[in-house]
Amino acid sequence: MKEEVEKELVEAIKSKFPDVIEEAEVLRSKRISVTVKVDKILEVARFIRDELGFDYPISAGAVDYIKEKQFQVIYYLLSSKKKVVLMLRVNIPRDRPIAPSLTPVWSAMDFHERETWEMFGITFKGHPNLTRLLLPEDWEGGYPLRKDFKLSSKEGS
Amino acid sequence: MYTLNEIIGSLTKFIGNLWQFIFQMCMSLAPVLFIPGLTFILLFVTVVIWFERKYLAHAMLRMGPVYAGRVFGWLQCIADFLKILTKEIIVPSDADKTLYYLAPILLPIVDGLAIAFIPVAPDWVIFRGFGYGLPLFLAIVSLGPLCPLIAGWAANNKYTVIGSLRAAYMCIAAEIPLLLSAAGIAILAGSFDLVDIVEAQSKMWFIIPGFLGALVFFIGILAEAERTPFDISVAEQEIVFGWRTEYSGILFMLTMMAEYISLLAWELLFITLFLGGYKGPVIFGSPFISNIAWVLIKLGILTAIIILLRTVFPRFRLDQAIKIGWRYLIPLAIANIYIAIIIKLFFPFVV
Amino acid sequence: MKDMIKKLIQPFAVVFSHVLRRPHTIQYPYERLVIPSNYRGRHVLDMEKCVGCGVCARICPNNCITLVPVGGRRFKHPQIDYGRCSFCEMCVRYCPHDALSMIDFVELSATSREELIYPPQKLAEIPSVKEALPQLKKELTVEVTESGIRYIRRKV
Amino acid sequence: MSEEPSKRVMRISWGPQHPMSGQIRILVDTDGERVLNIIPDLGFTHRAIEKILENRNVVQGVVPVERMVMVDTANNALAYVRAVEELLGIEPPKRAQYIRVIICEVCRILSHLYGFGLGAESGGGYPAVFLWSTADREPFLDLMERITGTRWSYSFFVPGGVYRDFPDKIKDKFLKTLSYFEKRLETYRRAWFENKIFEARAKNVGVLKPEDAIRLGAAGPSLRSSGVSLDVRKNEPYEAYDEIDFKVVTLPEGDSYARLFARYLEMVESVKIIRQAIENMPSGPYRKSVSPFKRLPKGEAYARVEAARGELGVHIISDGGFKPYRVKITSPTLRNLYVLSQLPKISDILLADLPVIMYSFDPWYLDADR
Repeated sequence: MKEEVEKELVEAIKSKFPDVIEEAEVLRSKRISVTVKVDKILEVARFIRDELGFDYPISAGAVDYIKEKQFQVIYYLLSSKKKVVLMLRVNIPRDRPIAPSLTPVWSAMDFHERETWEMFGITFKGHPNLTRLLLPEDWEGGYPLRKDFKLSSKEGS
Repeated sequence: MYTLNEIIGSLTKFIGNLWQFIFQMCMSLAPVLFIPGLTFILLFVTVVIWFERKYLAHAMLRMGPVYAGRVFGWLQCIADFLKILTKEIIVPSDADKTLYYLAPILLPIVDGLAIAFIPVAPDWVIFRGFGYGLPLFLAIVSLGPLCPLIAGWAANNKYTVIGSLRAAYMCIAAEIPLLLSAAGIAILAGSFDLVDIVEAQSKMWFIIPGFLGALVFFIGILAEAERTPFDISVAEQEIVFGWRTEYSGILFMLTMMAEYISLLAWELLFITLFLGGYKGPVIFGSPFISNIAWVLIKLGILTAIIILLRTVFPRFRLDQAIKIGWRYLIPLAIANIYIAIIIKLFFPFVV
Repeated sequence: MKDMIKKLIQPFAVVFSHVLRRPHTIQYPYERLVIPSNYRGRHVLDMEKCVGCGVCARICPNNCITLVPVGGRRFKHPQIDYGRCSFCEMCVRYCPHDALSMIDFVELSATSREELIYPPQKLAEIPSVKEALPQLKKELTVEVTESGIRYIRRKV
Repeated sequence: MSEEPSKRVMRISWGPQHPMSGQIRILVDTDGERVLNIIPDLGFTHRAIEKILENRNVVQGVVPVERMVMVDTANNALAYVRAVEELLGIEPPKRAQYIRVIICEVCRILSHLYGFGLGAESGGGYPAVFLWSTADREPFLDLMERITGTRWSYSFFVPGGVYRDFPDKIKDKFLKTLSYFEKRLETYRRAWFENKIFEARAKNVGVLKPEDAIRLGAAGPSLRSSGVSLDVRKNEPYEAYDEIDFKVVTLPEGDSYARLFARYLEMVESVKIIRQAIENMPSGPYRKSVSPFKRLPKGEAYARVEAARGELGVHIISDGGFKPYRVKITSPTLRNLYVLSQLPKISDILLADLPVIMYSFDPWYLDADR
């Protein structure tokens, strides 16, 4: 297994932000996962974009860990030079779902953050236009991708 | 006191006169009713729509109309016509009702009236226009573009407004070159009378000395009759159906008919100005039938070419089309006038 | 200039070459493509093989299979709601006794949703195209040659 | 969302009831013919596929995933299947990998033919190419019918391999179809890409510079036609792509014409890939059995696949249950629609350019909405 590039990147992040990074690991070749504390995510994001070259935003999503009572927001990023995918994760408490928006860093996260907002109810502070993307404008059924969302009986089986 | 003979004599005379009067009336009405009048217009529209659908279908590897009328679906247009008659006319709630109804009724009338000036045989013209057929034709046809403008405004829809403004832009860009190239022909023929213009082409069709004019005129027709690649005012990819978006039922059919009637009017003028009108070698013996047949043959070929363009070219953008009109067509049309003057002055034996 | 004229003339030639070709249209109720025998069309249930284990109902991604009792039979048998079925073949693949299979029959349209629910008895019948499409006159096969596609028509 | 910004600006609702828009509403602010702002309004075909996948086991999951892009089903299924395989830690047999490559590339051709035909129609008055390309999909659909059993949404890729073997007797027909198709591609080039008016309509329209394409996150051929060579098939070779010789299509221009032409060139490459895959296909097993009724291992897997419209990512997170805990699908069209809304130099765009630019991105709204 040759994962030198990936390891180097992880080391670079770790050494730059030793106390902000909760976890940084190489998942497999071309996949890096970095978990960051909420309050410093913008700084880390800027560093990742400018210094490490993760300039191509792929997507953003979230996971509802209902047992741990937290949401995990995941940003998927790609380095167009090194062709490595980085998953930038941030854990936020489930009862106060507010995270800073990364649109100032990667403007293309716009649509993905809007989608995460309407699907999970995570508010992204600093997002220019946090309105519904996929759901109807008058949707009142709650947040569909949360684990406590009630499905109709037949679909849930 | 009149004798019986006198009474009978005068009655016979009166009936004879009446008969002559009715006959003359009929003869003078015949162009209006048959060719190039109402029947011909309706037939032309039906046949051309059928042909266009069938041709487009085959170019796209489809079959087109098949079932109505069994053989090539020739009854399809009539079936569609009957169907569309039964459709409800839906008027948008905020529309200006009078103008909304007026525009599609006015449009085919305006274009149809212009056909009155076209000769299909030496003395077979509905109205010769006191020797000013050509300018009268152009004057009446130029009323046409007003209708899309009215319709687009009256329907109170964003698409129709954009479509009607596009139609207005296109008409201005197309009509000036059309007028100029027609002027070149008037100079060549030395007359504004369409019959005289046709007669002047007995030596040579004006398409040869006035080639540039013919080119300009042809492109102008495409733009004026909203044909591809200049069907910008009804561009369905952008603005649904342009100024016709809100029309339904019989009103929609009238707007569609108007498109083909204006195509017919302009094509007939093109034939008259450039392709020698009703001139041609005698066929079928009778010179009268021969004249009409020549018009029909030329019309058919010209229409086929125009329809053919629809499968070959995409549509121009508005700015490109206007640029073509102002930057290329007008100079070419002016050049055509110069050529006409030069020919008239120095080589009068040519035409 | 030469390039421009070429680019204006060339499309005409290509379009003309298509006008004279035979259309690709298949006039469906009168003509029908021959469907290969491995096609995933309607299910056929072999009631003798079916033991009512319910694997098909469990694996179905669309929950369109329910097991219903059939009069005079020991086991429950699957009933398929074609309004929900996506013809993914999962039930056929995971049937442990090969009781379900799919055949090359696709004429399933119905006028109501209830008609689309096929009980086991109906699933056990093997349908015939003749009955479903009385208008059918010709069957077609697609043949690719070096020069083009040909539809070979054969009378039924 | 529907108020007009000012009196001077007219906001046109381009879709969803529109001849060319598809299942999307695009709010276009115009000043006369000039476009000021493009606001995509998605969600008309939202089917909550991510939620559905949380309630299906990994074998069932292939079926809804395929329905994301009907013309490009195989690539969608492959992304999901690869994520599942990574999670389960199994590698499909070599023969299965080659069969997957063949079917994915056929799907790419099918998808590009469709998108490319729509691109021709977007220019207006040229629907002939659209119907030709639809007709030319038929021989490929016929082949797929013989291999997988359906014309689309094959449900053919299963975790552990492919469901049926590639019938060797079909090879001849396959190669014949490919050589026929190469001839047809030439026809399209002559009729459409070398059409003067189409060039006038599409060249220098909606130009996307490489740095903008990367910054805005354009995907697939739309990105590569801006000169950025990012292709998952090359960068992160999956299945048998590392054993096949092909080149990544990149064009320097970045305008609408280049985006459409890149699709055309990709079809040419696809034909080459399929030829090689058919020739080099090894014999052997084509499937490892995976039980749908077993617990998944705890963990996560993120698989990327180069679908016809661009990079498609499926991220599966499992908590050790029977069904995935969370499936995140990253679709290319959503990103391309963002690019559309943020096009640089938007004031150069006229209303008539909008469909051309739109369909040069080859959008598939079901893909964006999921």
